[in-house]
Parts: sequence; C-alpha cells; structure tokens
Amino acid sequence: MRRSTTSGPVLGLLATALLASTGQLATSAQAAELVWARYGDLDSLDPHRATSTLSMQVWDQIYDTLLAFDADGQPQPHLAKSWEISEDGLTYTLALEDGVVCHDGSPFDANDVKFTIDRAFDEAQPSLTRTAWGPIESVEVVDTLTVKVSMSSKFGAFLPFLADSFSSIVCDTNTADTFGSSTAIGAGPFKLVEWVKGDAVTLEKNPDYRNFGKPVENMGPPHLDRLVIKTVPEPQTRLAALQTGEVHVAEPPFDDIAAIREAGELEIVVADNTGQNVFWEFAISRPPFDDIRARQAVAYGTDPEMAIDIIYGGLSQREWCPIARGVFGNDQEFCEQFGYEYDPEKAVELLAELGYGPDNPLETTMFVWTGGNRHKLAEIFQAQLAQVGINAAIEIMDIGTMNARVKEQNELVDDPSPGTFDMMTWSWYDPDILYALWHSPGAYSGFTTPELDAMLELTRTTIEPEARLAAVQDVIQYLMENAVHVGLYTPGWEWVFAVRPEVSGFKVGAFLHPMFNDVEVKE
Amino acid sequence: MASAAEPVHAAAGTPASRSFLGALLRTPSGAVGLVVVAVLVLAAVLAGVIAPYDPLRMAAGPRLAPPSWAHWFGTDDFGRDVFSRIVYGARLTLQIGVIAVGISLTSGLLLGLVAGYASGWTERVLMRLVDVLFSFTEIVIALACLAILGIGLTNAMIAIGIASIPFYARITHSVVLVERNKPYFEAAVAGGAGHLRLIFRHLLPNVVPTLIVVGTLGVSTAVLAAAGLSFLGLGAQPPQPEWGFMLSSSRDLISRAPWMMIFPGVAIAITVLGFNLLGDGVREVLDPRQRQR
Amino acid sequence: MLRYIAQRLAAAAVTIWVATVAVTLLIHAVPGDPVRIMYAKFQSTPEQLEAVRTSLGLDQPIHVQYAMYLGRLVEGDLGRTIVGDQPVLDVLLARFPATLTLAVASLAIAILVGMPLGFLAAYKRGTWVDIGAMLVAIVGVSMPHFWLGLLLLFFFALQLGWLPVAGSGIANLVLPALTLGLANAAVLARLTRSAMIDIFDQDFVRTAQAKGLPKTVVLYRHALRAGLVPIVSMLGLQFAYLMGGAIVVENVFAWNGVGRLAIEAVFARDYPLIQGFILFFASIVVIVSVIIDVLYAFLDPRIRYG
Amino acid sequence: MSKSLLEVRDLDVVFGAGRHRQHAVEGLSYTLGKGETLAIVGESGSGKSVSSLALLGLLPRAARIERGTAHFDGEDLLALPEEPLRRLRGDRLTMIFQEPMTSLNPVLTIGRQLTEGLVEHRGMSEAAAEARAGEMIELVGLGDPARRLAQYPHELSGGMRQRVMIAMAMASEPDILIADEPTTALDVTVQAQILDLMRDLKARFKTSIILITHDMGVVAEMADRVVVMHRGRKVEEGSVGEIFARPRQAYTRDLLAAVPRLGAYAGTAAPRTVVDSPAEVDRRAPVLRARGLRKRFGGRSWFGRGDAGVLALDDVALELHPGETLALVGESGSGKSTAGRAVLRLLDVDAGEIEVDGIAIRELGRAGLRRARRQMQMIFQDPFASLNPRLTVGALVAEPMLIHGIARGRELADRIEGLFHRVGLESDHIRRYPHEFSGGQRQRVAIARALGVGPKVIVADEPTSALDVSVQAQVLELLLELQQSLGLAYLFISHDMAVVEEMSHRVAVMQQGRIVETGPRPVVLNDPRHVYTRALLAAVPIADPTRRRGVLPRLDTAAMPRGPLTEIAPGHLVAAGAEAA
Repeated sequence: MRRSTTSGPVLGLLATALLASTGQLATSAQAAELVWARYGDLDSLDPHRATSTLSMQVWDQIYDTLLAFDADGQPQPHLAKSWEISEDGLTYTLALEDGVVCHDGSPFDANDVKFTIDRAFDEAQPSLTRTAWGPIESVEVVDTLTVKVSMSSKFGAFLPFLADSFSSIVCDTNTADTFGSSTAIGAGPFKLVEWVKGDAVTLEKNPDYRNFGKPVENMGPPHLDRLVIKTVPEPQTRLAALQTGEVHVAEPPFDDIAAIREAGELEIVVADNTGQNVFWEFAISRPPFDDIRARQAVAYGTDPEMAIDIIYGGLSQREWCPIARGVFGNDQEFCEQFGYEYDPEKAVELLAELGYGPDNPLETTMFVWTGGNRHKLAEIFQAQLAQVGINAAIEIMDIGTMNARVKEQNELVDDPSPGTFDMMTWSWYDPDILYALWHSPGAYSGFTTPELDAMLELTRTTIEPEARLAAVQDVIQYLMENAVHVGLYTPGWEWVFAVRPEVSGFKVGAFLHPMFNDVEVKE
Repeated sequence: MASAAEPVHAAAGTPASRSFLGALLRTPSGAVGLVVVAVLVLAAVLAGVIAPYDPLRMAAGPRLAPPSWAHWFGTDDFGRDVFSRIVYGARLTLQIGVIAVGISLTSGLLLGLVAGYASGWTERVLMRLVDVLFSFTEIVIALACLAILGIGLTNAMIAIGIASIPFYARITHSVVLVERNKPYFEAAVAGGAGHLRLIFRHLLPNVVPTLIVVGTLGVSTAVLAAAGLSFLGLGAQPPQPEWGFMLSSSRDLISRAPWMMIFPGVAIAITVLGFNLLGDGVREVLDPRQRQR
Repeated sequence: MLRYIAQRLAAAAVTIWVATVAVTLLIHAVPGDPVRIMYAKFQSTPEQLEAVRTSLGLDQPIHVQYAMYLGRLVEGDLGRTIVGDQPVLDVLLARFPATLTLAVASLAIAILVGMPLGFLAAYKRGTWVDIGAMLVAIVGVSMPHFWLGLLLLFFFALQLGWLPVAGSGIANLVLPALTLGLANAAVLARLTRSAMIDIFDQDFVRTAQAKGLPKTVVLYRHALRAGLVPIVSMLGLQFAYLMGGAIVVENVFAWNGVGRLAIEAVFARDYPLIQGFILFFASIVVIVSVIIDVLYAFLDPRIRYG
Repeated sequence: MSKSLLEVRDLDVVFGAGRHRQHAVEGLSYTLGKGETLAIVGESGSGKSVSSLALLGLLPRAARIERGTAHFDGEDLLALPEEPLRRLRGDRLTMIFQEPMTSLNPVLTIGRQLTEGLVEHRGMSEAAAEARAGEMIELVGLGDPARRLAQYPHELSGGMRQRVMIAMAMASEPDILIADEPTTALDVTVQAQILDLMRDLKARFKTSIILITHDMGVVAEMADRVVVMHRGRKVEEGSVGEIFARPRQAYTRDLLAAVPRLGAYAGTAAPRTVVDSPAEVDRRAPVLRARGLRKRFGGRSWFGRGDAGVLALDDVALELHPGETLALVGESGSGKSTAGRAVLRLLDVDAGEIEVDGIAIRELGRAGLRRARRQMQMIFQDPFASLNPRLTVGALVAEPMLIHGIARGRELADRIEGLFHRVGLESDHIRRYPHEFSGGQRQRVAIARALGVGPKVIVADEPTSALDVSVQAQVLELLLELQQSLGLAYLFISHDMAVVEEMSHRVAVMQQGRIVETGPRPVVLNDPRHVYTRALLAAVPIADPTRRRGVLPRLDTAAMPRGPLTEIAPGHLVAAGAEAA
C-alpha cells in the first residue's frame, strides 16, 4: 500500500488529519507500545462472565494461572510450584510460589485461589465455566502459600484445567462493582489501564511480574511498556492498518495471506496446538437427524478438504477426530477408519432410503457462527449438499447465540420444523471436552446413551495414560460410528497472525494463547 | 382566487386513464424511471433466460476472475458468475419492494384513513402513537423487529414494512385531513353518505394518487433499507444473490476483487434511482404544481 | 414561546414514555423463552434460568414488570448486558461520544454541501445548473450509504492511501463523516430546493422585488431568511435519518459508536442491550428534535411571539 | 387631462412555448396621465394583472414579453436592463398586491420592510428611513409608529397589512402606483377605508394610479379613465363616465349589465319573478327554525387554560318558510357560514335547537340524521372544491339519490338526465369529470346534486362569489327560477349586499357571531337601524361614477350595540341599544 509522500491531500482537513495520525505513530514508537488488532472485543474482564476466545486472550495478559501449558500443551508448574494428589484422587494440595504480587500491590496467596474458586461456584452467579472446574466440593486455605481443593469424585482433567485461561486467578481485592467492566486486578504480565468498550483495551507492563512456567524466555516483566488490544472488525482494514504501521499484530484477511507471504514484509505466524476442532453436530431429537442415515448423508455429502482448501488455502487441516490435534487421544489414522470420506453417491443413496429424492429434497438449516470466513465455508457446504438433495438454509449468529440455539433445537422434541445441524467449534486442552459435550444431560442436551455415559465416565476416572487412551478412543469410535460428532478441520479460528517486521518475540502458545512476554518493538 | 386552483384539479381529476402512461413518458424522470423499472422487471422475469450461469453454481469460472467476455461482471470468491447473480438478484429486489411497501402502504393507509376520518380522540391517540413511532426512526424499529423475528431476508422485508408504517400513516393522515376539509367531502356528508361511502368512495380515491407517488418512492427506500440490513448481515443469508449481501461479502476482497463491490452497488443505486425517478415522474403527472419546478 | 417549548417537551416526554412501554413489551414479543435464548449458555441449569427470570422480574405480571423497569430506569439502571454482563447504560454511554462526533461532523457536511446546492438549484430553477444539481442529488439519494462508504474506502484509503481505514481518531473520522454527510447532503439539497422554490413563489418575495431591492438583498434577506424556517423544521427529521444512517456507516468503517453496538447486540440477541439501545436512541432523536423545534421557534416570529 | 406619464404600446405577453404557447396580453396600448387613476378592468384570465407586472419586470417565470414598448420618463421600461429598471422599481414605480396576508415577509419586522426601500433607493440613513417610515405609518392611519415598526406581519389584521403595503408603496412618493386588486381580499367596510386612503394619498402625493380590478363598483368609485380587457385584448377605453354611461362594445355592456347594483330592487318586497306562476312564500309554518345556537371554536388545549377560543355563534335564531329566501349577511368571521353549516348539522353546535320540517335535528341519531338530510341540501362557495374530482358528475348527482333510496337503475339514469336538463346542462355532460367544466357549470352540477333528493331547504353558502359577474348572474337566475317553480326555501349566505338585495325576502345581519339586525329585506336594506348594517351598506361601492360616496367614518366595532334583539317594527328586530336617531 502506498502512503502519501506527495503533496497529497486536497482538503486542509485531510492534511490535518494525516498530521494527527502520524503524530500518534511517533509517540507510540518511543513508548515501546504494541498494537494488536482483533476482529472483535472481549465480552468481560471477569473470567467467570464470558467464554469467548477474544476474552480469554485478554485475561491471559492480565491474570495468571496456577499451571501453564508448555509448548506441547502439557501442564507445567507455574504459580503453583508443586502439588500432591491424595490416594483416592479426590484431594489436590497445591504449593504456591512465594513473593508474587497482585497489580494492586497485595500479595498473591492461597486466599486469592480460594476467592477465585468460591466465586466460580457462587450460588447466585456461578461462573459460566463452572462444570469445567470439575466436581469441587471445597477449597481450604492451609496456610498462606498452600491451598487444598477437594473433589466429590475423581476428575482427570483438573490439572490441565488449571493451566487454562478459564482458571485465571482473580485477586481477592476485586470487590468493586466495577470489576469486570472497568477494573480488573490480576497477577499477570500486564496491568489494566483502560477498557474503551468496542474500541480498545489498554494495558501497561506489570514491573513486578515473574514467570515460572510459561514457555517464554523472559522470566521477568515484559519488555513492552504498553500493549493496546484494538477491535478492528474488517479484515481489510486490519491489513491496511498493518501495512501503514498503525497496528503491529493482527489476523490478516485469508484471501490475502498468499500475497502477504509473497511480499515478504509482514511475517505470518501460524499457531500450532490450538486445540481447536470444527465438527458437524445434529439436532437428534427429531426428524430428519434422529435417523443416523440423515446424519451420515450430511457427512458423506460434504467435502471439508476442498472447502478448507478454497477458503483457507492450506492453512487449515482436515481433522478426522472429534478432538483436535495435540490433544490427548487424537490419532488421525485411528479416527479415519470410522470417518466419512466425501462420497456424494453414497449420500444420495442414504437419502433415497429415507425417501428423499430430487423432487423431495431434505429441508434443514445449518447454524454457523460469525467470523473467520466460516460463513463462506458454510456456503460451499451448502452448495455441496444441494447437489445430493439437501436444502440447507444458513443462519449465521454469534457463538453465544449458537450455543443457546443448538441446545434449544435439541430440546424441541415435538416441533414440526425440521431439525437443524451446525458447524460447532470447541477448543479444549483435554479429551474431557467429550464428557462435557456428550455425557447426559449433555452440554447441548443432545445425543446421550447409557453406554456412552459409562464410556465417558471411564475417561474421567482412568488416570493411567495407556488405559485412558483406550477409553478415549472407545468414545471416539462410538461418536463417529453414530455420526454424532463428525470432525471437519482444525484449527478453526484466529490462528493466523500477521506481524510487522519491527516486532520480535511474538509467540502463540499451545491452545491459542498469544504471549507478549518476549515481544520487543525495534525503533 | 379560485381559478388559481383550477389546473391542480384539472389534472388531479384525470381518472387513471389511457393518457397516464403517455403523460408519464413525457416527463424526463418518469421516462427514465419507467425504463429502469421495466428493465428490472424484465430481468426478474427472464432471469433464467438472461443469466448465462446458475447464480448459485460455484466454480462456474475461476475464483475471483476479473470481468471478461465469459464473465461480464467477473466472478466471486466461489467462482460464481457475478452478472448472473445480479440478474437473479432482481427477483429478490422486486420482492423486497412489493412486500415491504405492501405491508407499510396498506397498514399505513388504513391507519391514516381511520385516524383522519375518525377525528377526535381516536385521531389524537392514533397519530400521537404514529408520531412516537416515527421518532424512533425506521432503522431502530426495523432492528427491534429483527430482534424479535430473527434474522433473514423475509423477516427483514417484514421489518422494513413495519418500520415504514408510521411514515405512510402520517402521509395518508395529512392527505385525509386536507381532503376531508374540502367542501366536496362536506357535500357528501350533506348528501347523507355513511362512513363506508365517505371513506372508500370519497376519501380513498383522493388519497390514492399521493400514495402511488409515495409508494413508488417507498420502493426505493425499502430496497435501500433491505440492502442495508443484508449488508449488516441481518437480511439475506447465503447463498441468496441479494445485492446488499453481495456487497457485504465483497468487503474482505475490496482490494483484490473490486468488481465484486462495484457491480452490486451499481445495481442497487440504479434500481433505487429508477424508482426515485419514477416516483418523481408520477408526482409530476399527478400534481402539476410540481411540474413547473 | 414558553408554552410552545412546554408543549414540545411534553410531546417528547410522551414519546420517551411510549418507548419505555415498547421496550418492556419487546421482550415478550420474542417467540419462545427469551430467558433461555438470552442465558442458555451451555452450562446453565433450569434452576439458574429460573433465578435469572426472578431477578429480571419476568415471573411477575406485566404491569409489575413495567413498574420495576421504570423504577430501575429512574436510578439510571438499564439492566446488564448478556454478553459480558456489563451495565447497559455504561456500555451505551461509552460508545455514544463516537456516534455523536460522527453525526455532528456529517450534519455539518450535509448542511455545508446540501443547503447551498439546493439553494442554488432553486434559484436557477429550470436551468442546467438546477438540472445538474438535482441529478447529482438524486443519484446521491439513491446511493446506498454503505456502498458510497466502500467506494470512498476503496479510492481514498486503499488506492490513494491518503486516509486511514478505520479507528477512532480525527483522520479516521473523515471517511465515515464524508460518507454519511454526502448522502445526507443529497437529501438536504432536495429538501432545500423545494422549500426555497416555495419561498420564491411567495408573494412577499415578489413584494421585495417590486420594491426594487438588489437581487442579493431579495435572496438573502427576504428569501433565505424566510426559507430557513421550513428548512430548519426539517432538520429534526434529517437528524433522525442521519442517525439511522450512522448505524450502517459505523459498521462499514468500524466506527466505534452505538450503531455498531446495536448490530452486535442484535446478532447476539442481547435483549437488555437492544432494549437499552432503542430507548437511548429514541431519546436522543427526541431530544435533538426538541432542540431543533426551539431553534425553529426562534427563527419564526409567528411562534416566538405566539 | 395632463400630459401622459406612461405610454404603453402594442404590448404582447406570452405564456409557454410551442404547442402550449398562449397569449396572455395581445396588442395592448394605453396611456396614463399625470395624477390620473386608470382602471384596468376585466374578468379572470383577461390579462389585466400580467400586463402590469410586465411593466415592472415582475412577470412569472413562464411568461415573457414578446413585443411592445412602455415609455416612462423618456425610457422604455420594457427594454430597460434589469439594473436601471430595479432602480425605478419601488421608487418611482411602486406596486401593491391583492393578498395582504402573504405579501409581507413573515420573518422581518414591519419597520425593516418599510425602511429598506428608502435606504436602498434614497440612500437614507437607517434613522432617517425610520423617521420617514413612522410618518407613513401615521399617514396610513395605523398610529403608534414606534410599536408598529417593531411588530411582525402576523400581529396585524389583513386591513392593517394592506395599509402597511400602501405605506411601503407610497413612502417614496412614487410617480406611478400599480394596485393589483388591492381590496379584493378585504371585507367591504375595510375595502372602503383602503380606497379612501388611496384616494387621499394620491391627492397628497400627486401620484398616478393604475388600478387593476374586476369590481365595477371599485372602478366607479376610483377611476378617472377605464381600460376594459377581455382575453388579453383591450376591448374598450374611455373616461369612467363614458364607459358607464355609454359603453360602446357589447362585452362592456354585458359586463355592466351583469353587475348587481345595490338599490336596483329597493322598491320590491320579493325577488323578481322569473317563472309564470311562482310558488308563493308559505307563512303558515317555518320549514327551518333555529333558536339559541351557540358554538365556540378552539379554546381548549392540552395545557388547560389557553385562550377562550372564538365564539362563532352566540344565541343565533333563524326562521325560514317554504318558498322564502333568508339572506345571512356579514363580513368574514361573522359566523354566517358556521350558522349555515350548523343548521345542516355539518358541525355540532354547543347549544340551541334546530328544527327542519318539524323534526328536531340535534336530537337525531345517525340513521335519523341521514334520513333528515333529504330535506336539506347545501350548495358551496367554491365549485372547484365542492365536487369530488375523482367521480363523474353523473355519479356525484346520483349519489344522494342512491343513498336515500330514491331511485335505481333506469329510473335513476332518467332522473339524472332530467336534473341535468333542469339546471341547464346537456345529457352528454353526465359522464364527464368535474375538471372538464367551467365554474358556472360546476355550480349547476352542485345545484342538480342538491335538487335530486327533493329537499325543502337549501343552504347556499356564497354560491356565486367565486364566479365572474357574468356567470354569477346566470347562476342567480337559475336559483330564482328553481325556488319559484319548486317552492324551495333558501338560507342564502353572502357578503355581497347587491346580490342579497336581488335574491332575498328577508335578511339577517351577523357580526361577530351575533345577529344584530333582521327583518324583511326592503326594510333592513332601505332603512337600516343598526350602525353595523348601515356601515355595511354605506361601504358598498356603487357601480355608478356619478354617485360616488364621500369619505366614510371609521367603524368602532367594539362600541357597537350587541344586546338581545328587540322588535322595532313588525318582523324587524335590532340588537338592543341600536336605535339611533
């Protein structure tokens, strides 16, 4: 993109405007500031009040977690330097690092941990992710730096959860009404300066920060003075802003990635181990998808390989499994045996068995959530399905709405309208997600059977890796054979970053946690 | 002097007649508007014949191909033919116009007629309500309707229709007020005419010409509004070849495939312009006071 | 005059009151269970939903709900958003300055471009200047805001690289304000022209001419001064129209105002936020139109001394 | 006759172009002497206004001068470029217009509008101009200059505004004042005052006047010489005495003959007979009787208090017998139209009784009222607006008959045809739309519609005031003929005393909602007892230049007696306290 170096704008107003913007740039360079532009804003600064990736990525900067994922996605000690698990597997005793302080200067200790967990289980306003914490019965402050968590049953996914942003530790000084909307006190690498809703979150360096287990080189406070996380919804706008230097890091438009790489100015960073998985999921409580053949017809009738190729141009991969690559239990070869290779004729056959044909297409609706070009992907699937005789209307909605709508669809047993299906997405660090999704009553009140419940319970209570793998794979096989949870591709959202050349040290950790601890902006 | 009023009545009195089309074609705006609208209708009716490709067919050509002989308006990111999509889009556009204006016109007409005819408290309450809704502005009412009805093109049409009811009610009401204070109305009352006769035989025919003008102009507003909602993602859903929706999908590709942005925009602008001109033309024919302007 | 203002204020109050009723009813017009649609994040249990219902008062009879709503409203409490659980009023107020900036800048452009154009066209009625100006205006009226926005974006930001594409600074204001301003200038030009033609046809303009006043005096002192009265009276409507356009334009340019917020809210079915937005937006439009009505009264001695 | 000041030669003014080209003025020539008043008379469309506007370069956009000269002070006004013409305009040549309500700028003060011309043309300082404006305000009889100059037009009545216009036009002591129907929009008493004022100022400033008017009475009052125009051409020109006494052209003669003259029927008790065996007035029982009518308009607002509104009817009583015409006379705002509409229950009065043919109309329900409306019909003032433009005149005439179930099908068609013939229209008119008819024909349609249901009472609200005099005469003739052959009773509402004299048996004079005098027509018109009636009659311009009236005293409406009516002679009632010496 050319920037105006000629005499330029015709209007005085424009000239002033330009001066203003260049002026801004000059100051930003001096203050070691980095601007990260994202397609949307976070929902809340309170980790218990939102579930979006956009929110989590901000929490990561403000708060810290007891454990941290290493580059391979394995949970490692972080603020908790060690832990003990009782014989029966029901009690976790965690020892905390000494000398950590919250942003307001108060010491970070066991009380903060208890405050956070109690808050998550608050009767009136429980955390949106309460169940992911596991069957916690009580939290006990043993001493300042020791905390004991008791479970009512064994929960294999507890430690990985403590490395996830949903378990961000909220300091116990967050008692103001404004917490979540204009104040947030954590122990993370950056402090909150200001959140202008819809526009930007401004953070500044936490000079007291200490890193124990995060997979970055810098063990002290971040090099950046300021981190500004801006909302810029339009991909083209983000790209333009990247090119002019108004923004340093952003997700580029997918269609331009090839060109960006060719131009070579901006660096393209593709995150691995995102834990993200995109899959088909059906309202199985009523026709047409109460019949497995209808579900299989959708699976046979769509070609994810071709679709992601067109839309993401090789930046995404075909995913056969219901859980993402890098997550315990993912095995492409294993999953592919039970998968559904693109086979339109087979789909037509199955539909014919059900009484559908060219004159009597199967009518249904496909839910898709906004962003990441998923609506375009959906449009391709829609066209493919039309060829086998499935008329799928597309409804695009935000992820929160989609969660609600999917659940509602499953619960509408007697509704005369045809059941829907959806391109659901989940990002999780452990196969325990399958328990959340499919163990009765199920996150979406969807497909459940007693035998699946039993299989899922086994994945929770089996801690020994070999045995757990077998248990997980049994579940995978069951889900795929029943065409309940049909994997499509991975990763699925916000995993590509374009980074300006003057920026170094930008990393995206496992499960899509961008980390700015090592980042430096050259003059 | 009464004679000054004569030409208005003279032309206003012309019954919907043979000469109307002729008169319309003699006004420059009416002629251009009529041609544009005729082209739109033809495109909608004959879309199957005119469009070289199936508007939904992906990979009808290479992806993001610039305009060429094979693809006059280029192709989109799925390799669909933009020209064919625009031609088929005319159908949706006409539907939007007819349905949205149909809803708002009939409801607004009824409301305005009743309010204007009833007078007294009925009128005050109804028109007060209409004023209130009016100050909500159309887009907000449309958004509220969509929040209730849910997203989709049909719902968008309904929402736009509902949102413009206050506008049509106001216009109808103001015309009814003028008409019911004219002596001919009083003459009909004096003749012993009842409610229905007064409303339908005397008021309605005198309100209709104004509403024809407003309705024609209203089609352009409705098309714009629907395109706007579709652009925001609240209206048409894939794969509908709705022009506003096509524009919104061109946003990410504006630098790589500007033709995806240019042609649907031109189609909307020309259609809206056509209905605006047609409305101006009809007004010129029906209200000659405007003609001197 | 005072009575006139009192009447306008009373009318405004009625409008806002109806708006409060409308937004209370809105939640009940939603098909299905609004609470479930709003709060059915994947973990919520029936008990939690029931708790939400009680806390929102949705288990109460509708008039009680309305009373509760009004009670909270008086305290400035418009409820909390579904997405992110933020106070609705805070969210709206945080975004409003951006919308106001855009609206004022656009209105300024619309007035500076549209009024002179309409005035010129009316004055040169029937000439090529008039036809040309009105052709430009009708094309302007027919252009979708968002398309004009995209075109400006394409040429000024992407092709010429003169202006930033999005953001919240002064430089970023130019394109959205230009888009919204020009589109409204076209409307205003048409309105001004027809108002001025009405004025030019008035007897008193002929009187002024008959007095042998120079053309400029006839035009400015007599015609324009009197023409301002109907034109200003239309500005209220114009502003409402402009605010409506702002909703679209904000989304084109990622301008961080209440319009973008509203669209996000509709997508997320964030009903408390939608309710708050409607009430807020209607109030703004009503307040502005009261201000314009008062301004109008100052221009028109028939009201000023009425 | 002094030497000529303005000489217009062969003036052609044309509207439109091509197929639509139309002469508004064709070959008009006249001269205007110094200090002379020249009246240009004609009916609507005669080109009388256009010809004068052309002189000042104020033609409407669609019109243009094709030919002619107009020499004024050695220069041809028609050939003069805009700038020098502008300097003459408003200074040496000034103009006043018909509509005082709209001819002043509503957003500028009277002072500003009065002074700006002086500042512009005479180079006066603001202060000097203001002083002069104050003088003029006094001169036109407005008084209290300081207050007036600060006022806005809407604070003044129509008559006062016309005085302001005159002050504006005369402030520069112009050579020529062009007055385009200066009193047409005014009530007759105000008209008389304005005419007096013009005469007075003319004498004072030695100004020549071009007076454009359709009113032969005003011509007779004011003019020295007369130019009669018809369809753009000059028909006749002569001194006012010649024109009235010995018109040479048939058109002029007809025009003069059609002018109703007050006093023409002073000697007869009833309107002239136009049929062989006229129905007599039946004095046994009134067909219409109203008592104690009261109606207040406005006054209520959302904020309680507000103003008290206008009392449009205040204790009004009427009685009308079969075959009789009761004329309701008064100026604008007197409540006469309200009274007419009230007796038909086209509007509801606040109090009072109304009986039509023995039926108490105010007590009737909806259905009863509809039935009762067979007995009473109305003819409206504006024939252009009183016919629904979207229906054929046949359908319009048929409508009341259909509603009242009087006839259907073939019989209805026959009746319609019969009615059309009855009012002097042709059978092939039936299928046409109102706009295809002239004003007079439309009024005939309206009459046919009223007649269809065989009413006993017809309320005629200024039925001819929108018509040219020649057409007016024909319509009046028709009304008389219908009354005398059908025995109709007319409530005849009019402001025109001459027409009233021609048409009515009895007269009721209304003023500000009250009847101030009523009685047999010859008695009231020949021997008026109420000051207001006298003033009304005195103010009527007489279409006879030999009988010019002197300056009239100004009327003090506030001091007029408005008490209850008392009978001073059989059937002659006057508001109490009105008995003057």
